[in-house]
Amino acid sequence: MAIKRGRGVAAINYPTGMNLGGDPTQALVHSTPTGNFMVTLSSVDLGQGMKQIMAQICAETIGVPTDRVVVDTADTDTGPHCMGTFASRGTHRAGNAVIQAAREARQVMLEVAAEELEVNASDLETDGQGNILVKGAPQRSISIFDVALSAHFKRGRSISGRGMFLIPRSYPEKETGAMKPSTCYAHACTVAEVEVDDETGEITVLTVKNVFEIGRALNPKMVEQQLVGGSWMGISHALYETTEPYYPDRDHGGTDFNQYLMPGPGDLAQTEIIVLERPSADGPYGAKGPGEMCANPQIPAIANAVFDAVGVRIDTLPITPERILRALKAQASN
Amino acid sequence: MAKIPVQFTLNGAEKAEFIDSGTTLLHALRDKIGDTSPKGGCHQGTCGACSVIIDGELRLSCLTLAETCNGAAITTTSGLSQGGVLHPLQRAFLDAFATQCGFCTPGMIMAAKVLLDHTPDPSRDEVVEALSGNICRCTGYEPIIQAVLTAARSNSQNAA
Amino acid sequence: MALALQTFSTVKDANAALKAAGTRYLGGGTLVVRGANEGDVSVSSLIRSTEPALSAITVSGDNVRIGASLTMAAIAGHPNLVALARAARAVGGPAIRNMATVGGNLFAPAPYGDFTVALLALDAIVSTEGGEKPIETFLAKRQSNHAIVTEVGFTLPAEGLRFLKVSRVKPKGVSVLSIAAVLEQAPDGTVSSAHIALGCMADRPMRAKAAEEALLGRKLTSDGIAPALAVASDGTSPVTDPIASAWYRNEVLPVHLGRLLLA
Amino acid sequence: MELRKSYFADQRKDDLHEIGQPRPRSDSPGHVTGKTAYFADRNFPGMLHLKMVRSPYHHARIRSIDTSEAQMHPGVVKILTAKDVPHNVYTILILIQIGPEDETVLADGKVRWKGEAVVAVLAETERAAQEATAKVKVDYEVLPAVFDMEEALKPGAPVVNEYHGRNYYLYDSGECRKVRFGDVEAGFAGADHVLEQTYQSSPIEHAPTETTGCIVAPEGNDRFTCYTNTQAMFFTLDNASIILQMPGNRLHFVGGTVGGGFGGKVDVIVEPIAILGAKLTGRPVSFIYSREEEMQISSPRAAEKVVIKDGAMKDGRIVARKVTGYTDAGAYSRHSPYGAQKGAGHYPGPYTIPNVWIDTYCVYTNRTPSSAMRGFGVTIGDFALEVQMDKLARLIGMDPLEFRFINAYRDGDMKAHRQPTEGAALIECMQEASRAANWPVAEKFMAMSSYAKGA
Repeated sequence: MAIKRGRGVAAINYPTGMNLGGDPTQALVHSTPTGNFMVTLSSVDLGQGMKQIMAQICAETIGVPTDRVVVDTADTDTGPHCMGTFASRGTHRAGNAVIQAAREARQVMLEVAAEELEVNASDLETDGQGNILVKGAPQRSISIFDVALSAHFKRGRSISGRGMFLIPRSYPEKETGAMKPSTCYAHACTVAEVEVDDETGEITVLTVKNVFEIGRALNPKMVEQQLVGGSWMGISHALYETTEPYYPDRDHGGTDFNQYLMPGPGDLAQTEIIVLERPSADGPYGAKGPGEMCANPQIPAIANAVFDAVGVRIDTLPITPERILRALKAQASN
Repeated sequence: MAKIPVQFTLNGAEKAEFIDSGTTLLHALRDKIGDTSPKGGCHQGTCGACSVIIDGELRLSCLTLAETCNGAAITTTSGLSQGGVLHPLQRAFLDAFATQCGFCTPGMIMAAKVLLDHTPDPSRDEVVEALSGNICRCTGYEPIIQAVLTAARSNSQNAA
Repeated sequence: MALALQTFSTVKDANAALKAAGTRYLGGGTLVVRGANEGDVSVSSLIRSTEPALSAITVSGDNVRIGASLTMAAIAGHPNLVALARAARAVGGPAIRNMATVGGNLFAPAPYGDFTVALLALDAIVSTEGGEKPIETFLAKRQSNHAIVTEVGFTLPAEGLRFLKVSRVKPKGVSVLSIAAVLEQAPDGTVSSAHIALGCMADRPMRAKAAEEALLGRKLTSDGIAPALAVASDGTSPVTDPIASAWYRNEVLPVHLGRLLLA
Repeated sequence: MELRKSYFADQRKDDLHEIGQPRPRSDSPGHVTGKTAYFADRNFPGMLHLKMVRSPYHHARIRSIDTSEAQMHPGVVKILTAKDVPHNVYTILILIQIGPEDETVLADGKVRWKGEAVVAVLAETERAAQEATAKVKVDYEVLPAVFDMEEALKPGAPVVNEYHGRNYYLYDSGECRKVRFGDVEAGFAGADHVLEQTYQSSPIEHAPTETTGCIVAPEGNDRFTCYTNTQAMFFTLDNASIILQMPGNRLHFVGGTVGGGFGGKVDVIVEPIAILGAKLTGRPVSFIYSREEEMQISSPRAAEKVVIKDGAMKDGRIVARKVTGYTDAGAYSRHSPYGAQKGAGHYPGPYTIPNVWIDTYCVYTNRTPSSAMRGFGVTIGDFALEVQMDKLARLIGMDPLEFRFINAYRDGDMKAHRQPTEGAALIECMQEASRAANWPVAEKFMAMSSYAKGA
């Protein structure tokens, strides 16, 4: 028996947002009488943390701490339209809509504050802690709490804003395929190291080192969640997953989590994540969509590592022990 | 068909319900008693989302008939925090960012609790084994493993 | 008909109830309740018995009798059953092991039934109200068995039970295959007795008779076991399922058997 | 995780208050206490359970459907067949003008994949619904089925879907989405090495821990509230409105807290029929996929076949790349025509190649319709591209990582689909990977930048 080791690399890019655009998302932002802010959307949180990220984007734009923002989403009676949570579009599209809505609300907030402080709105700034200050004279300030009260009960102003973000739809040119699939791309490069048992074809992924360029890590811990989970799913796709193990033969499809194979907690590769940030020109605070691309580069990196280890190419996914063993036997008989 | 009575304690409180014979504990908890913390992810015993603790043992409520639990002491994740204070495991899951969609979380916490109840200072391998019946599709498991190890450490520090 | 559970204090009464159409015995629920949840409407009445003997473990000397209601967790944690702990722990995750029973495992279709593979290597005796049967005979006709299995009995192996489960997912995955072996060696190290049982190499656990014979008189060295490995797949008809194909199971059986024997 | 702030620091403001901060997630306390409410954590008095009678055949004509015995089964409240669905033939991308309508909500006259929904049974309990589904009698005439994309594209293959009339999707550009850039044949002719390879995948399931489903409650005023785990609220609402021929203002969708999606909850499958059930019975209806349904009935990621032919020079430059991609849509379109053409926009990958030819096909076979999944239209293509890159590097005799630097796109480079590259960062990712993995490359590659040459 021999355990053989190999490593492989892959580099990829991934578009942010629905292919060819044409996928609008709206947001509404308003303040409560005490200066908390409501973001109203119809975007869906699948577990990636859309609600939290929208709160942080709104908070940054208005100039308040995140815990003063509440996100109310996915009730079609109250939330304005969103195309949906898919295609790495949630943060990018909804984030831009929230920024636009929050900017409009912020402008009203500053106007009310300006009236209270008897200065021009353009001379005001927020401190991020819930206060509005006169630029260069921070001792002249008013809390957003007081501004909201004033707006509601004294000045009759609605501190609110509307946001809409749409990348106009691109139609591919029939003959040349000229088109604009996306406005920004995330990037990745992964190096994977594997061990292959040349008697059984069993593969162990020892390490994956992932470098991801994602525009901007809006919340680094939440980005890490997605990238770590995505890297796991990439490994899973490479080696385990299919609903039709004998494709195109339709038989023997798994119907449960015992038969549908994914790496268990005892199969985890040592995973390293490095993040680069090249802000995208049209991303909210430069963000791109990291959620999908992070699961892609591990697959070819592992395929290449398997070749490096045992000298056989598995060009069919998933790279199962059976496929490796068959290839090794074919190699031996040649 | 006539309903049959079942009686057990749930998170320390007496519960008595009339149910249809053959009702799973998962359905009884969720639909009759209103504790929706155990989740139905498969109803096959392959995902662990419905895990509860019955008389100190980890069980799958989707494969357990409620009427076999008469007189039992049942614990679910909804009963872990006391007076608004999170259980160390819940705290650790939060701090480790070990939840994404959250659907597997209550079952994971049940599995981890049984482990720590019996093995206060587990090795990584013991944590992995304890969580092995619970599927997570979002996190890649590592943050969950780290959360359980952290909770164990904080427990032992509190005890010391 | 809605599903209903009937509980009897004696095996005798439960057996009587099982004669009715649409009934099935409820052990740990991992097979039967799952079936009901998944829409198997052929069963409308679940029967169980709370007779204490079903949950008893008796160890006298090397002789062991295990009640059919004993769970995998109970066996894995029993101080006198250390030899079986590895096989019991091979079943499911922690929650499943707290539920799955010895009796139920006897009926688990491939790729399940790893514990039964161990019982087969041990040449266990399976008891029902009607009497006792060698496990091999019992397994051959298990689908027509309608009497409640009450206990299994076997002799603890002097030189231990070798057990190996190969799965794609760790630490809890269903079997590509499993192997259990009970060997006795003469003072010179040659094999004097061999019982080898295989899981997933047919629709139910089976004995590797040709490999057993080929091991007799041989030493547990690479050369010594080579003839046994060469015939390891004789008589197998492995399942093809989402975990692995029959081809793969047959190809790697000798590899894993070799590793188990040399371990 | 490490943030490497040294890259692109000139393009970034790092002095923000909330952005870039690892704030705790507002939803996590609900998750760890089991208090987060998912759609199924609601229970309505009198709720009915919907179970589907599904096709046991891959391809068959339906001669007749007899629901009389099932109708009589205790606990059954309503049985729905194709004739009960107001607009039974639909396609979800019709909302963005991608037709034709090619799928039935409930099978009408024919089934095209094993597992296709034929009859919906609504009953007081799940068990009663399960028992009644077993009593629905469907008489099928089994038809020849086709599973292999190559076979499906051959003349004389069984036609999977009559609404297309052929086993591929017809784009405005013809049988495939095309990209033509430069002269690919001239590129091959002048290349030192030419390599053509084929890559293949099989369907992959999203496998979220929470299965697809919804609960619909009549509001009592001819409006219906649909608690759902869809990934797209209005997309689902608007499609349901079309299928049910019901004005959108009668529909109220509530969701947004989902137990994992990964692209698997963008089909509009459970909501319309459950709303119809609620409308026709006046009672709340629950339709939640079993795990088996989630694994084998819900759309998977499509199987793909990718053929890549490359021409490369001894110095490592790729001078021509031809990609032919096939997406196995299964029996119906759902999102697949869009996914196949997303591939056309993605190839030839993040590399600058002067001569490119791309054809991507969306092919119909008699299997579970595929749809979107994390990495839609790209994941399998990236596998193919990046294994091909490894093979090319070895063929030329170059280090695989250095080979990628030579071809990596940079700002301003023209892509095959005729968009100038903006915001590239592939080079920097590879530089960092070289360091992190201790995979050294020549100094000139470590000195490269994604910024436009001369900028």
